[in-house]
Amino acid sequence: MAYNVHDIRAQFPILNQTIHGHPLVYLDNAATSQKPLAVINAISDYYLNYNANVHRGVHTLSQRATDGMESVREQVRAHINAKEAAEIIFTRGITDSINTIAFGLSSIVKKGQNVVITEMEHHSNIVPWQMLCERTGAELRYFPVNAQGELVINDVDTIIDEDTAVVSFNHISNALGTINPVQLLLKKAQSVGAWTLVDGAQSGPHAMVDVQDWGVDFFTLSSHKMYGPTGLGILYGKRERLEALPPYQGGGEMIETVTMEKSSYAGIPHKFEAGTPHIEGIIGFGAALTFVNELGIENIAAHEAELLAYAVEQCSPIEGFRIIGDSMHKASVLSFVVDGTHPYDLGVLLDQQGVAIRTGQHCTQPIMDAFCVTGTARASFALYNTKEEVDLFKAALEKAVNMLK
Amino acid sequence: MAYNVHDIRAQFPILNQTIHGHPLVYLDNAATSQKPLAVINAISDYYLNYNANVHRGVHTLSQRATDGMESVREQVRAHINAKEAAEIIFTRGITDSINTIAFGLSSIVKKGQNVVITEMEHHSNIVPWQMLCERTGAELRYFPVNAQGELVINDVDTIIDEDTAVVSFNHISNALGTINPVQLLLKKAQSVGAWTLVDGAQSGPHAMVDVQDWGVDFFTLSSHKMYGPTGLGILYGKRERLEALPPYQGGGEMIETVTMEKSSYAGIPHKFEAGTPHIEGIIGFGAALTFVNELGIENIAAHEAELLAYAVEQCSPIEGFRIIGDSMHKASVLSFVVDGTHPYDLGVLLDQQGVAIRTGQHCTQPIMDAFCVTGTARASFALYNTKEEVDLFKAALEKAVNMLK
Amino acid sequence: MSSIQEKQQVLIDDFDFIEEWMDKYNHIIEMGKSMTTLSEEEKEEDLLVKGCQSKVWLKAEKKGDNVVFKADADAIIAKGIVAMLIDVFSDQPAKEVAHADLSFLEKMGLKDHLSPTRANGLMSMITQMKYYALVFAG
Amino acid sequence: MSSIQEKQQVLIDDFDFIEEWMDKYNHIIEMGKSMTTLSEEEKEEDLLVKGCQSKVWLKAEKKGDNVVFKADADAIIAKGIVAMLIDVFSDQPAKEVAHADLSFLEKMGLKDHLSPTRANGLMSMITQMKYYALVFAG
Ligand SMILES: Cc1ncc(COP(=O)(O)O)c(C=O)c1O
Ligand SMILES: Cc1ncc(COP(=O)(O)O)c(C=O)c1O
Repeated sequence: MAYNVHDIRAQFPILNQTIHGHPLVYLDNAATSQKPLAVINAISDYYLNYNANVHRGVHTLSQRATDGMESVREQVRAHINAKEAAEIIFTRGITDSINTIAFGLSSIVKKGQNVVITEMEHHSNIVPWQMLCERTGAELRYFPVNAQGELVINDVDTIIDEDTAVVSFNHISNALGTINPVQLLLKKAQSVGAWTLVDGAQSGPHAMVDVQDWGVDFFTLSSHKMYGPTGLGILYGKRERLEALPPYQGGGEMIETVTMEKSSYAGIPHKFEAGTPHIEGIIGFGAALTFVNELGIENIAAHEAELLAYAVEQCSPIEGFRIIGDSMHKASVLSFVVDGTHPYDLGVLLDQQGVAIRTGQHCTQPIMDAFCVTGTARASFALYNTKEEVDLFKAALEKAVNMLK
Repeated sequence: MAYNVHDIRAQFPILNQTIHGHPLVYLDNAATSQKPLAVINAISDYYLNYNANVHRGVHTLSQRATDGMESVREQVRAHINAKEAAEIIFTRGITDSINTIAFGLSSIVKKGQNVVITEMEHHSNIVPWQMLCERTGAELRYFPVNAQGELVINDVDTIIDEDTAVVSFNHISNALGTINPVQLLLKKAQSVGAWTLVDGAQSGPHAMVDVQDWGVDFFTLSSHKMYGPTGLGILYGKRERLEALPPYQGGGEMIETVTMEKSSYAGIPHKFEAGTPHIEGIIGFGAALTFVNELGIENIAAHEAELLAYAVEQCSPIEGFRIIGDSMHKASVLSFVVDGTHPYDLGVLLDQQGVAIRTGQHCTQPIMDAFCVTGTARASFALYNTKEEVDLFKAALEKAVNMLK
Repeated sequence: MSSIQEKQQVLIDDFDFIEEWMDKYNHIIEMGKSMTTLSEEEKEEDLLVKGCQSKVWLKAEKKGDNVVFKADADAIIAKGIVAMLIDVFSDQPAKEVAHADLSFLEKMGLKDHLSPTRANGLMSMITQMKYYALVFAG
Repeated sequence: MSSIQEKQQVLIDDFDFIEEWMDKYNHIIEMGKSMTTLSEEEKEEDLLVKGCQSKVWLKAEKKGDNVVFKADADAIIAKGIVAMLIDVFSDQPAKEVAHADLSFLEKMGLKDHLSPTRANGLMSMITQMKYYALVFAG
């Protein structure tokens, strides 16, 4: 099946609008993606036909809602090739997933041990570990980044050592687009027996992941970045690792029995799913996964790679244009500055021309500091973007730069 | 404006279906409510027109989404009469809200102090406090419940004492329907300087609450029980109380600056809103609030009270029918057993006749234990239910009881 | 046709014969009422099948190559369902029980009425039976 | 008409006169470029206006009953916006600044283009100005 981006765009009515009199060019996909009709319709369909609270209801709507939710759990399992559906936990987002694990490790990580992240992490993969280190007295370490925006891993053996308790890093950087050498890092982490977590915020929409092949302990995805609804994250965890952790939140669904004196907890996944789940979001995410898999992530990634290469080629001649993060291994993200202009000004003037990009620190302040920039402008591509949009982006950028210089 | 339930039902297409060949009678509203078209359309409208990530985006869609989200924050503020919008925090649900506070109090509550709840709490207002007590060594106390399902508060002065650090209880019980004497309990709690939290899961859809009038520190609502989307809760907190608590989760949005060494946190509400918010849910919840306020909560409550009284009258003659929780002050919930039958059997046979009720412990095991029942059958009413539905419920119940005896 | 399959076919035919679902439930209730139950002492905590809203106790014994089930429940429909399962699977070769095909549930139309969710425990009961059978089969 | 209102009207008229929004931005940029800025030493951490994506420093001084503002920013559009605000509010009676009506922003069409969200900081700048004015007004 040929990749027909114009047919695909018909599934995203939001793209068909004008902003300040110009056709919308949406290039803020790394922040959040737009949703296909299949997802919007799945949400409506849920509320129009079978909305109910799940799990403990014997009535038909409750069973339909439960079946819907649980079949998405199975769908996610298959998507990332987890061993069993019980290893798939529904969370509020990646931030929630990582906090769940970092909290759970509070009495497992000890003073004298260390937690290893990288300099290019999103704040949600930094702050929870800083908090963990504060609670436990463990040390926070990180892999630095070179001028290409790649991890410097020569020193891997001094950074990850016998005292490393946790290694957590992103697969693909939202600020730079760099695809990190996951398996190499995991192998090293596993060799010292560390707990491992991979932040898949940016892998979800762009790359296939096989968690068993990786052998990673925890892997997390964000629905809203993968064409699904807001308010939902996925936390994969190996059964034995999840079972070794205490529950995070207390409440309904996650307990076996409760008396005023004591509660005993349910097994996974329920132990980590306190409260009424985001049922609608789960159903919508199922539709998003189906949509993505019908197109094929490899096809999507190839399309995006083409756009990225084209954008680099088109924009490079602009005077002062400087890419932040130009690794050979990149996905979908064009982070840049134009010398003599401020990213914020670029963002405002591009918006005036209908082009939506993100500007600022992208919740990755340390890597901005490392590159000595206050922020970047970031165009990020999704399955529905086109070369014509790259042309519009480039023309708008040129115009903005001319106004600002 | 007269309360026209048939016009109202037209806003809930889900109600217009048959289950096992019978018209659906949805009486599981205390578990979750159905959503009016206004909410479903607000969600579609968001994804069709202005979906984007919020707060840090300078482009138009991001600003529209941010404006949409922030205007709902203001709407919620007005709805519960909070002092400022910054005191409204968006969470994943009530469970998430209560855990946020119970976690935040970890280093404030001390051994030797006590935490006071009631015997009729939902697990999500029990387990987080058990966990807090385990972390801190504080003692968990509770107000017992009498045969009518009302709190026994004669002993208030021995239960809440000088060492009481926290008092947390629900406004309206989901298991019994009892409306608790909120102000009396709050006054006592405030007199000893305790932190106070009211769980408004069941007040949201049935009662107006003025948090300043109550003077409560924390109050929490659940969107999905108030005709809004799943995956969203509201946590109100007094500014000075919220500021005194440490943040719960670390991540994006909640920080001011991040270096590898240290992070400084943003002010409220952002300090408690790590990660991408459930934007769609927030927008949908705004539409739900508008819908409810147009009808008027007092009108809704009056309608539901009528249904409840009628249902009690209709069902009482059934042999063995016994109401669990028959306080004079009740809202919307009819919890019952029929001697000689098991609630589960009733639930299954009612479902076969199109009637959806909830059966079991309703995540309130301690109060079930107190009433010496393994569970109850629970019919709970919402703004769209009718007397004809009560008739269908009663007929179905009679038939089920006849089959089972 | 194995004995298990024969018994399943009987159930399918019985259910097919009854038209109304309320009557099918009546049939299930009757099966529950006529089931040999456990004595109070036999109802041990660790026999409880997890994931049922009502309490269901399931006991398994080895009898030669066969597995024999006994059960009880505090709700009558749950009792009827477990009685039905015992009718099919009890005193049958453990090996066959462990690997028995479950399409009869669908053929009976039961799956639509008792979806395999947490609440009703149908799947939990079967899983537990198969688990015992697997252990006994070695 | 107060002096503040007059200045607002001038801005409204200027903006009205320019048709294209890109040209209006050019105008904002020009205002930014021609603004008297702060010296490097003056740019103190505690002058930073919170909630702007670019860095905006805002300094206020009392001059009789008036409040005088000086500012700087690292992004030129932010600079232009703060220059515009200074044009309207600087060297005006603190009392009037504190209670000034803000409908001119809407009349300029600015609100649609610079919505009062966290990112652009327009509202943060105004809030900060009003806050200084309120303090000075006593
Ligand atoms: C009284 C009460 N508290 C708390 C909750 C938990 O709410 P949620 O599941 O939305 O977190 C519920 C609903 O189940 C409830 O009825
Ligand atoms: C690499 C990375 N990690 C984590 C996150 C946080 O995801 P969420 O905001 O959905 O919790 C993001 C998205 O902002 C991201 O790009």
